[in-house]
Amino acid sequence: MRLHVNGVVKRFGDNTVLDGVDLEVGAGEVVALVGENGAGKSTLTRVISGAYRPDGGGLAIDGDPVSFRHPDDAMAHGIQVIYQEFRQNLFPNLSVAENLFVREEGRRFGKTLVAKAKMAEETTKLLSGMGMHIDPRAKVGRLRVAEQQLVEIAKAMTHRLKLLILDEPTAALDGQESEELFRQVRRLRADGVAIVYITHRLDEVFALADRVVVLRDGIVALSGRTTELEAPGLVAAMVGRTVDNLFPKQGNGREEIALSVRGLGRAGVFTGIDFDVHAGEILGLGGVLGSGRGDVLRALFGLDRVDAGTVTAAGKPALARSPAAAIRAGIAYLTPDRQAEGLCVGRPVRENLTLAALAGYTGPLGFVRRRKEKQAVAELVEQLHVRAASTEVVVSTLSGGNQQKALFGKWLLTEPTVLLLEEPTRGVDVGAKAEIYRLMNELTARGVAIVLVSSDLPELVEMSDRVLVLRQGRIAAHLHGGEVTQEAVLHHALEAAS
Amino acid sequence: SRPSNAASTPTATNNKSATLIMSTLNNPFFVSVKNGAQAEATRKGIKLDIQNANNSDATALNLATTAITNKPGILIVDPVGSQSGTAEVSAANQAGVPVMAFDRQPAGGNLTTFVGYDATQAGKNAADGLAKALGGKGTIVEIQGILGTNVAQDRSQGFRAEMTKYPQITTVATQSANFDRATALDVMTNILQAHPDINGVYAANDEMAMGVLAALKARNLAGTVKLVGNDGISDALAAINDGQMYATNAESAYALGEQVIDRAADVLAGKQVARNTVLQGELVTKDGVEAYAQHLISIGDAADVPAGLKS
Amino acid sequence: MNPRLRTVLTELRAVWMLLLVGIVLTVVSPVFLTSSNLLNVALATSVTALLASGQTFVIILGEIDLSVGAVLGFSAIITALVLRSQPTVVGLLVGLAIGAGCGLVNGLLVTRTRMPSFIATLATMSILGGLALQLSQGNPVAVTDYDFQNIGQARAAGVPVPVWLMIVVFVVSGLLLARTRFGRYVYATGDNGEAAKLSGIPVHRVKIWAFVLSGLLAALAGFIVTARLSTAEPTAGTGLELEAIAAVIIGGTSLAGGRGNLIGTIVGAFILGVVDNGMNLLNVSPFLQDVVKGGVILFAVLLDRNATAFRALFSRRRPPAPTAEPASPQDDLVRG
Amino acid sequence: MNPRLRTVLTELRAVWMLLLVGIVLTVVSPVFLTSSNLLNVALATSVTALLASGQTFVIILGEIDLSVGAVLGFSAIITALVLRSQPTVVGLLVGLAIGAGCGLVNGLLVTRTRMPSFIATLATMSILGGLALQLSQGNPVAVTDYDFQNIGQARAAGVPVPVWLMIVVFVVSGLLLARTRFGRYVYATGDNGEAAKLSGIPVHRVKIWAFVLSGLLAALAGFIVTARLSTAEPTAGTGLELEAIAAVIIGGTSLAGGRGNLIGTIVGAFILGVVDNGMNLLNVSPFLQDVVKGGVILFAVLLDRNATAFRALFSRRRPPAPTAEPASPQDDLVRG
Ligand SMILES: Nc1ncnc2c1ncn2[C@@H]1O[C@H](COP(=O)(O)OP(=O)(O)OP(=O)(O)O)[C@@H](O)[C@H]1O
Ligand SMILES: Nc1ncnc2c1ncn2[C@@H]1O[C@H](COP(=O)(O)OP(=O)(O)OP(=O)(O)O)[C@@H](O)[C@H]1O
Ligand SMILES: [Mg+2]
Ligand SMILES: [Mg+2]
Repeated sequence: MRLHVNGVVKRFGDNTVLDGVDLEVGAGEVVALVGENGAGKSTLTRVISGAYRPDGGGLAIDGDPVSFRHPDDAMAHGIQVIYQEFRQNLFPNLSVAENLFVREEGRRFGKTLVAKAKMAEETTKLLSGMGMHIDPRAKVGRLRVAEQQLVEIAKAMTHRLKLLILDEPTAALDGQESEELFRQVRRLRADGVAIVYITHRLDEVFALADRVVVLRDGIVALSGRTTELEAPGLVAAMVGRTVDNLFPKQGNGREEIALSVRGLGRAGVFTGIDFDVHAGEILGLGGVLGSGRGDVLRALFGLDRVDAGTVTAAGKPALARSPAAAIRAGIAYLTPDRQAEGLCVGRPVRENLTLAALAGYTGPLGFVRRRKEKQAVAELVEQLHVRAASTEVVVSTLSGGNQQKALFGKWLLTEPTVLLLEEPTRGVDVGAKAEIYRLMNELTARGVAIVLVSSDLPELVEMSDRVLVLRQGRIAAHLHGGEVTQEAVLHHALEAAS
Repeated sequence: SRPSNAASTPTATNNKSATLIMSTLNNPFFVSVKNGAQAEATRKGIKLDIQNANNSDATALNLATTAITNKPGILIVDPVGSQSGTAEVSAANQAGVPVMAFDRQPAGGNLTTFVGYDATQAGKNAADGLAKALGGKGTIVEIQGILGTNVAQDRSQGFRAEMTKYPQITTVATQSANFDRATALDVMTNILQAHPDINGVYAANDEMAMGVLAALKARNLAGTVKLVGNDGISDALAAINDGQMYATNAESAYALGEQVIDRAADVLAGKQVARNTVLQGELVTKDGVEAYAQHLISIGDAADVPAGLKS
Repeated sequence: MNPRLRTVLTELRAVWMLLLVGIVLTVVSPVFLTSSNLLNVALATSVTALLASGQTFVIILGEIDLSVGAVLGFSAIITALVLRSQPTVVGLLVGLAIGAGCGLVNGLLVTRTRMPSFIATLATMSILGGLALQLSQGNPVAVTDYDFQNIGQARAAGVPVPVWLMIVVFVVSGLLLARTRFGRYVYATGDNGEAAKLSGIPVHRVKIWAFVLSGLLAALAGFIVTARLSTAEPTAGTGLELEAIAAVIIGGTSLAGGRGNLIGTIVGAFILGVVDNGMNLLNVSPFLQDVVKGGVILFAVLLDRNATAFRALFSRRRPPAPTAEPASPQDDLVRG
Repeated sequence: MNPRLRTVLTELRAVWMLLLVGIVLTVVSPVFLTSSNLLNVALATSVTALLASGQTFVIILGEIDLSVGAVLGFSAIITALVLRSQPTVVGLLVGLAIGAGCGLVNGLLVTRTRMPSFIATLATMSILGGLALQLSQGNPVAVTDYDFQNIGQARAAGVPVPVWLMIVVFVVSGLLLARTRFGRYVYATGDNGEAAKLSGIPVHRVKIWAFVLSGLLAALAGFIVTARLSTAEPTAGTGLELEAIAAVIIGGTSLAGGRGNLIGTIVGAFILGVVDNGMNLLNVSPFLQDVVKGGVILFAVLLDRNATAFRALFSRRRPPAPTAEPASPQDDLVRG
């Protein structure tokens, strides 16, 4: 099949998000859709999937115009979408099998009564075909992020698949899992499926895509064959300026130790974690997903109880029993799951930004100092370039990347001495990434110590002064200066596997 | 179907137990019935189980069927509805358990005996009393009980029927206050806005009458506006004694309770009992209130006599 | 051991609770464990069970139906009025139609106007309750139709018809929920409505059908009450909605939607029925019966929320962070 | 125009509803718009308003408190019993302590055992209701304490004390919710408990305090009811919880948590109060009053869910997919 998007216009109130977008994708072709946060990529996705109806323009399949009233119609044409916040599109309390076949219409599993056993079989077949081995009866909510991601893809494959749209599918995956995903994408392309692939990672664009379409401010800013394009040109088209240095790393490490961890252990997740972080230093934690990196951060932030070990911040004992305690000890934690744990998406941007630091904006009788708050928020939004209609709109109306910046901003206001970052640039566009990195530099320059967990290897390697590699909950390697390379991190992270 | 003689041929059982199913116990009147029954039961050496149907017919029926499996000497029901009461009675009949009812006649089933006040008559008494107080003319308000309960229906019907005899008395408002004091207070307060110059109020029970009285007091109309209630609860007697309330159709709940157990005792003893005992309430006004108070004390119901009248 | 059975025993702590209560009562009351008494319990439970079965679908959808009690009373009155002049079957059909109609209205309010079902059904509860009173002018409506009375009073193979009805409804709706596509849609929609919509599930139609089912079963329950009493009472259903909801939740179904099953609901209904029965057998003070019942509900739910809940209750430390189990709806009514 | 005021007028359609009802009644009833009648309305509304104010905090937190009516009755009975032998102030303190205590229990059940508040408070409702009956043996408890009676019967500057109490509670809790850090925490927790927790908000403590507040205000409302009647009734609060919840929702607060405000709640309470008052003034058939009230609730909420809801109701096409406006908790009771 061949899908034509012709001059699609989509408005939210007076905010015109798509302003006449054209796009074309054919069978056995991968088109990369890139653009800044808020450019309108996900919105376009939802227009194609029938979740939104365009305010102008339209779609055509193999030449004849179609209009989708709701997702059903799009699916009828073999169009499947894996949305950006894909976990919002799974059923955590349903089994893997039920998730895959939730829409199974045919008589495939029995006329009136569903044969659950048969359904489970089919599921196992389908997943093992993708190199996945998980219990089809397991509840999806119990799976790891990556596994959920793959389930989502498998789900799409249960349908007659002609066009697959993936909206930042690797945002939550690490290198290894991304590779698995790429295999699947290539397989589908080989099977003649048309694919629209949305990402902020240029390496992926050049690795996967046949053509690239760049969205900026709701219009197509650039479009062409990947073979004819260069990374800098793409970036320029995306952000409207040239981003010279993506990783403007500064070494701001100081003598004094900001955070010191000794013998930290949590049964079944990690053990014997020792490390010091100096003020102004960025310490990277490497490892595959499930290695326990994240759990170390969660433990340090008082979210998970530890069974062993001591933590001292600025010389004082700082083994937090609750986030509140951690925050008091000057520790901040940026969760990788902004939707579920990070933001109150139904509340205004302002309230979200000051939520963790509200004590500082509270006057007598617990009244909030509105003026002081507004001022601080205004400055922050300015500093982070958060794209929002105003600081009073609810966060859910912000694009993924802008939500991420807002989340970052919330922690800046707490003026932490130790900043625990987990996937800080997940779903953030190159421009914003650069800003966030610059921000990290500013902070380290001010003496803030940063512990960085990231599945984005280049980021981890480029931004960290030192890297600890975790494997199965243990420190597998401690990389300094020159040793800090992607290869080294991967090697130590996967050694057990290989 | 009226009870046939067949069922009531008395048979002495040595089983001295009785199960009493009350329609409700969230209401002082029935609480007082319960007290009277319990007192009498202890005197007569009868083991008395008491259950509360919370004004639900279905619950009442479930209680009855459960009670029957316990095979009591007699089942005593206070039907929530006269129609649904039938089901309880027939259930007992089928199990061969003697069954009597009080306060509300079940429509069918073989009843050994019935004791109760006449709700329709109660409404009539109140109407006559109120008419007398108003000298046969004026404007009045009727406050009804819980809609959908027989007693509310019957009192209201009796009251209205009797009122037709007094053409110069007009009922300007009829509202329900669910036999509830607080509700009556708000409802009456509102009505007084629309009709500030009414001469009388009939409240289908004294609980509501007390709420009405609170509303009247707030407008300094207590005593001026003639208020008639029903039941003769302690607060009402006090109000009548203070001249704030005109009268109540006093139906001593405690006495009812005693009567019920007396009949039950006779049945258990195998004595022949009257099929139907209809107790009449008496309209108690200021003149009669002391006498009535003494009467209550004499039957051991001091609990329902206000302090002011205990001497 | 059959996995299904194992799930029931391990996940469905309500069963233990039922056994517990049953054993206690068997010990303290000679009558409790007699077949006749157990049939009473079943008979008394049948109405709650029917209402709770429909409610289960609604609650798994993440909605709630407060109007079932009122629907019961309203359709009962209309059925009784119709039966005065019409043959039994007509009365039954009209009654069921009314129930379904009320459910349809609830469903439309919830889906089309996107009202919270709590308030929408609270309103219809009030409206239908009033209409029932208006139609009957507050008077009970006698039913003399013999065939109809049999619905409540006859027995088949020694078992009262209402109990048979309960069994049939349980089996049918149990299969509908656990084994059909509709059932899967119900779980999916309740678990994640957005995702359901994006997966192309006709979310609105699913919800509407669930409310219709709830209304139908309420009407059926109304038949039982009316037939047992040979009378339709306008207020017959008052308060039954809370009883039904309690049964569903005791049975382990989550108000947050997406999880639950019908076995649990029936067990929950029986726990309530057995407790009522027991308190009557033991002649517990009427005033204290509400206290006991409330206590049992608390205890049953605590048990269902599993032992950790108890520890939590008496220990300083707060319960394991919800993250540990995905979308643990126990946390609160809304977000889980 | 003052932005705050603009929001109230544009977002708070409940205000329009109140005006609408008010205008209609002014036209059809000469007495309605008299100062004395309006004071009555305020007086009659005060109890619901107090209960609804506490309920607003609970509901914004995504929880619900079904026990307020029972807490009202329970604390009222205890207060009355204490007043028999103790000075006024002791009675008041004990009453408030009881209310707060009940709230604390609810809060602990909801936070520590992670029970859904719906079922937890349903259970405590049943328990407290039973205890109130047990303590009073089903009889009303007279209160002769003159000072106490004044709480319900005295006037200051021509305005009944309960109305003053309502005003004070409204202002204080309104500020608490809209302007203080605690209020901010309530909204955040209700919107996303996990995110709130990770922001260092003591989520459990916030919830417990909200339930305590709800209990306190229920006790206060109990004083008013008791003082107006000079009697405490064990069943005084029955059904008031639904009235209060209806007021909150009519006022535009979302059962899904995270959104709502106290102005709306008060307006909602007044809508219900005015309708009651109007129906009495117009001597509407008692049978039909429930119907009217249910209709008004429906209409008010529809209006609040804004005009589109109406169109949706009568148009084929379903309402704009919720995705279009983020986090629209109207969708359903649970996930919004
Ligand atoms: N439901 C909505 N209501 C109002 N505005 C919206 C809504 N959804 C998206 N927007 C706005 O539309 C613009 C585009 O959003 P979209 O999610 O398509 O961006 P994106 O290209 O996917 O960005 P990202 O790379 O961060 O995902 C953003 O400015 C966002 O604020
Ligand atoms: N709620 C849960 N239920 C079951 N297993 C879990 C749960 N949370 C974490 N795990 C498992 O614990 C291990 C450590 O998880 P963790 O999140 O620390 O991985 P990670 O290295 O942090 O990956 P990420 O980069 O996604 O944070 C993983 O195997 C994960 O699947
Ligand atoms: Mg996007
Ligand atoms: Mg992690």
